[in-house]
Amino acid sequence: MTQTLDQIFVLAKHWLLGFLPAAIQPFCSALLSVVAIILVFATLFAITTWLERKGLGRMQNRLGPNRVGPCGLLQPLADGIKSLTKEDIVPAAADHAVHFMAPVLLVAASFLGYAVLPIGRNMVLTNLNAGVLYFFAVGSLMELAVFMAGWSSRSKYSLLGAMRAIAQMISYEVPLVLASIVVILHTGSLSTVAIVDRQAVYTGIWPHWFVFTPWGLAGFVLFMVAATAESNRSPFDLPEGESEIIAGYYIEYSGFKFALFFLGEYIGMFATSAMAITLFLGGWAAPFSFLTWVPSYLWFFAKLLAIISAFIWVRGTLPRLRMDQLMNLAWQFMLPMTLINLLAAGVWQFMPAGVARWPVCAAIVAVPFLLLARGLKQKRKFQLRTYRFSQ
Amino acid sequence: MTWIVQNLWLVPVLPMLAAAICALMGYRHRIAAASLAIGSMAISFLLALCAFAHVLGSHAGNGVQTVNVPWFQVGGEWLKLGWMLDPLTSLMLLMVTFVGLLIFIYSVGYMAHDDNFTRFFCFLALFAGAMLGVVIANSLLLLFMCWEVVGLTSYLLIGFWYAKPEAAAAAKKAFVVTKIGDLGFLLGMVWLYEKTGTLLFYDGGAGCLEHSALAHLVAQATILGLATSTAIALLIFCGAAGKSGQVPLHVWLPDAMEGPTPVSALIHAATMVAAGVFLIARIYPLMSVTASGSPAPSVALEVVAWVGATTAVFGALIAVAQFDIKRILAYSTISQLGYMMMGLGVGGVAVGIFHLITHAFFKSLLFLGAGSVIHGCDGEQDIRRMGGLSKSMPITFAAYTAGMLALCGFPLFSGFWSKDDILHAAHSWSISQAPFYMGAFGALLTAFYMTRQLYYVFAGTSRLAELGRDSTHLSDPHGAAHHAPVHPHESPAVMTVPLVILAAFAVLLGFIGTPAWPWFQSFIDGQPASFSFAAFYGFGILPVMLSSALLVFLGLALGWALYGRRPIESAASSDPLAELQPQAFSLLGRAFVVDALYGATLVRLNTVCSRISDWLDRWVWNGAVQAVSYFVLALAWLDNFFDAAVVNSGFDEGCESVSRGGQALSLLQGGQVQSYMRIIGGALIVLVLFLLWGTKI
Amino acid sequence: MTASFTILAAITVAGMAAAMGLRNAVHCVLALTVGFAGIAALYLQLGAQFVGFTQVLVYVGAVAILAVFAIMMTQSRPSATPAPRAPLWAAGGAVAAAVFAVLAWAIHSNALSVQALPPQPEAAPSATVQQIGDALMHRFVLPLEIVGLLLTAALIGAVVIAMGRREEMK
Amino acid sequence: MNPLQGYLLLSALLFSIGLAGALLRRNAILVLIGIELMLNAANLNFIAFWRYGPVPAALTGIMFTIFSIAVAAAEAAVGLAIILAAYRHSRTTDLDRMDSLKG
Repeated sequence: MTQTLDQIFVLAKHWLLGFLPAAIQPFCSALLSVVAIILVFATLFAITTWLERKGLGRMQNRLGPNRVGPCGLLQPLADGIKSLTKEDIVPAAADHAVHFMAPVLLVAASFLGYAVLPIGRNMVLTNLNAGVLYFFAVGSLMELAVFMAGWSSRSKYSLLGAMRAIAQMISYEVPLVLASIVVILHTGSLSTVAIVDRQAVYTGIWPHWFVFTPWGLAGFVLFMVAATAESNRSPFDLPEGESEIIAGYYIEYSGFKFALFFLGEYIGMFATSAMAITLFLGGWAAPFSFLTWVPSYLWFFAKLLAIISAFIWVRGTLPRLRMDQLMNLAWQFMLPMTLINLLAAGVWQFMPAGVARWPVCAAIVAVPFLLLARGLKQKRKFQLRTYRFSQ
Repeated sequence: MTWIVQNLWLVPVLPMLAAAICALMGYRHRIAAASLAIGSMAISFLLALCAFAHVLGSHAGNGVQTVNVPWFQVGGEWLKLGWMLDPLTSLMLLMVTFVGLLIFIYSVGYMAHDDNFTRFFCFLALFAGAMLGVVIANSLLLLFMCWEVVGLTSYLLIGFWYAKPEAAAAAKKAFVVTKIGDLGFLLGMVWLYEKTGTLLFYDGGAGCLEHSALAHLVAQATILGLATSTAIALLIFCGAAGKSGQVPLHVWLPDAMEGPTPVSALIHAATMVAAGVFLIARIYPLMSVTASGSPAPSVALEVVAWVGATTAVFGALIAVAQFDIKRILAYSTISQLGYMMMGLGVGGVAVGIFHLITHAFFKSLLFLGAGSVIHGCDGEQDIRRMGGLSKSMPITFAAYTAGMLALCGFPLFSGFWSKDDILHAAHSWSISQAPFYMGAFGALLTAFYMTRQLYYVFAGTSRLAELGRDSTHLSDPHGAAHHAPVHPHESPAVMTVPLVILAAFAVLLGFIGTPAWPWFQSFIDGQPASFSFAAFYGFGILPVMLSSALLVFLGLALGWALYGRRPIESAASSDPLAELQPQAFSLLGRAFVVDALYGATLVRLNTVCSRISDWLDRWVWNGAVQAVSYFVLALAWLDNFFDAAVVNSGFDEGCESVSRGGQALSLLQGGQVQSYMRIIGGALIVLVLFLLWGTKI
Repeated sequence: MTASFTILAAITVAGMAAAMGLRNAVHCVLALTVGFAGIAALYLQLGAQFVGFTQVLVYVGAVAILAVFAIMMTQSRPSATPAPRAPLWAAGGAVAAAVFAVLAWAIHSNALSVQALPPQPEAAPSATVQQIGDALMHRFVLPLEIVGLLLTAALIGAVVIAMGRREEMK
Repeated sequence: MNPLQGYLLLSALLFSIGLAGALLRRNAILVLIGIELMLNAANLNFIAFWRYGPVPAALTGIMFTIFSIAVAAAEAAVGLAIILAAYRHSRTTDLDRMDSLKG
């Protein structure tokens, strides 16, 4: 019974495919999966916008949306209708073709990553041999889309926003990839399915999630920080900082294209969060062995929602960074820490299994962290800030 | 092969590594540099102890243990390097690391105010590493390489205060003079390689110090009827003489005292100058080999003995009339090195090396004591201006006295036993008795000049404040800044503790090699030692011992009579000896005018030669050249006519066409990248076509 | 000569031709990404998955972005560049065309290599990430180290060159 | 036509396009891009030879391409940095105007 429940979507797909001629079955199978993924995550996007506005409102001592539908639940629908019916304004000087392609490419690129994310047991679009590499390769397409949006608008604000966004994304891509390499080092595979399978085993009732190892914990934290920056979310949301450059690279967009940018950003965020889950939090694996009867996809989405809530929480809590602080964090803190974490993972690999490697690896991660944090703090000099380029 | 033999290379490499790290460190990391150097030295010392224990354990059996590694290939031959462990090596390792360690520690105090502290320790550590390399080398080539590094560090350290012109000049002099000797060394080495095809000392029967090679060498004769082995040995001895300051090449050693005092102690008393002696001991089989059946000592050893004896007396004589505290010790060192050479020449390895070891301890003690005195007197080096220091520097005084007595050969002190060993060997030498008498005379002189120095420095009242101190005389920069009256003070513990340790050794070390218990000698020779008082009554031992003791007492008494009975009143008053024999004293004071002699002979000869060349050049060759030139000039007139009329016009035409061609070609070099690329593309087309066409054929 | 190959080749050639032919430099780079992606797709079609994704990551994600940055930083004011002189233009074009002609002829005429080939394998030979990693760590470890060194040197060199002198930054 | 020949032809075409770009464009950045294109064409050749070559198990073609990509990335970074430096000096990226060694 639990087996069937767990595999219900897979079985349904196979049942549906049975009606089709064998020649087009593989194509239709992929098409079905793609449609399902797009629908599910678009819905999740709608829910998340509601959740975010509601949650932020409560944190800021407001009510949040509460007019459309019960508890404002239909607010995303209303927003969607609004943006669809608005006039699509394109600046006269804009490069029309590129201006049009940018949001499309962004959304497409952000959806591409889901091809290798295992949403549940046996529920993955393709099990690529180099899955993690594929994910990051596709992620780099988003930078191009951002640039296209910023450049084609022919507006200073959007160009500045795009430059900021690209600089930030490139800078944080390095720690993002390096933080995930520890997992690859441990599993010896770039396949996401293999990575999740390695974590879906239990000692007693406890799972073998990588986040429960010293290097895994550090890797997870680093990955999440880098992911926050990668998806341009607060406190790293300089590219679209309202108080400085209004909305960054998509300032010149309106109506449905604007909504597409929003969608793309959120979908990208979900994808990175899902990658974090896959790499560190055991993917669809249940947190305790006695809970394995709960269908695997439910666990996946529970974890995803938890991470999204954490994102919202962080956004409501932390102030925005300055550009130089942002860059310094990436190159002076994140990069060395990821490298040290890599070292810790290597040591973990080569030490004999046992209790001894726990404190050793923990020390390898924790001691440099303390030293580095102290050093960076001490280096800070408080003085009149000079603006090198603007004067 | 045990662990220590396999890893003996660590002993020299560790200090070298420390030197490399020090060289990369900034000037401000003083503590790190010092602790690195001292730490590496301490580890080397421990390793040397291990090596010593290992040799001690495997005493009776295999004498020499070697590890050889191929270095690179020349033609069909592998050039090999390697290291070895035998009693001689182990003892030298122990001595160098131990004395070095103490001197390193001492330097921390002595150089505390110097700006280039880090550089100093870098050089010191490099020196120690190279010296240890010399000691463990099992290949003449490796030994030579380390030898040269030792020479380099000596140069660097003598010229450590290179801002002083004297120091820079002294460094240059030391370098050049030792290189003269090294040239001989190199020639000998090349010759040896040519003859034997190997430079390894011991290589399981194939080494150049082993029987087959030596028999081969001794069988061949060269010019003057010398055996090849003798000629090579003498050439190598040139290098040893240069490094150890033997008579014709000794001039650099006194000047080398311009370096910091720990350097003088480490390099120019204890270790580096002993390297020459060590070298002779190392190649002793080559030095001593004779045609089979002939009982007489080899010619090479005879030369060594005579040079040594001459140097021993020579140095001691000069030392009598010096006023610089370090120069006295320097000449004393020359004299003692002469003793060592003489010991090697007349007695053998054990005799020379025993004196080397004891000398290393008491001479470094004396130098460090002198350094402590100089430090205490704020850079003063002239013994006429010292005096009365026994009260203000009691520890230094006690240690210095112990060293001085050991140097003099006062009975039961270490120097006594080792010097006595040499005298005894000289006494029973088969060629001549003269070295024995020269050695005995040297012993008398040694006791005399050391007494003189002791009285000048420590007895009486302080004369430091008397004369206006001329800053040009200052050799140490410690006190250069202030001219306030100086109060002599005792040095810090980091300097006195090494002194005390060395003093203990200076007193006691001799007991490992007394005639009654010749442990040292038998250890070097690889035989078990036995203890018997009866040995004292052996052939000629007791008379020699008694007579040398008598001579020492005589020397001490003479010194006391001249300098101790009547305290020296002022720094300006002249030396009592100078009053007795003013001419002889001034001759000695100018060091037998060897430097001047070199100036008068070699340099003058050079000048005369160049004068003659100049005259020849000016009148003979020039006249001939002028005559030829007039002839050529005449030809040139003719040629010019031909040239201008016939060749030029044609050539001009040619030039212009070349120029036009160049202008046309320069269009290709327009600085336009893309035009270059077009040409490359064209070339690619041609290449592909060529390849296709080529395959078709 | 399958349909997928034809389509991918057409896309790639179109992208590359556009990249080299368009007037606006930014459009050029955008077209270039299409070409790069096409080449990556060709790699995938040939069974070289790892190389294909690396191609996307490096060329689309890094080189193209870098080029775009460089264009943005060097075109602060639109400069009216006159078209190149016609003879030179023609010469360059002729060289390129001749190179293609010669290469194509070489590929066609050189029957030797085609005969020497083994019968065409139906499935692509396997080149999993594991195999590539093993090869990199064993047989090709020295080149790997050298490339690492080269990348480090290039990183430092690029930073130093692009940073310029201090005075200029003020 | 042999599939290998198809890839080789495509690669030759791409190479020629890159060469044409490098020869004809006057913007230094685009010239650099043309050179990158030629490198890519060569890479495609390697992969094709690996796929259809006699010993695909040796992975030589793949390795060559991986190293080539790494080197090309380094080349692009340094090349663009040099172009930036040259631009800062001469205020132009026009290759025709960057023809003097002096100044």
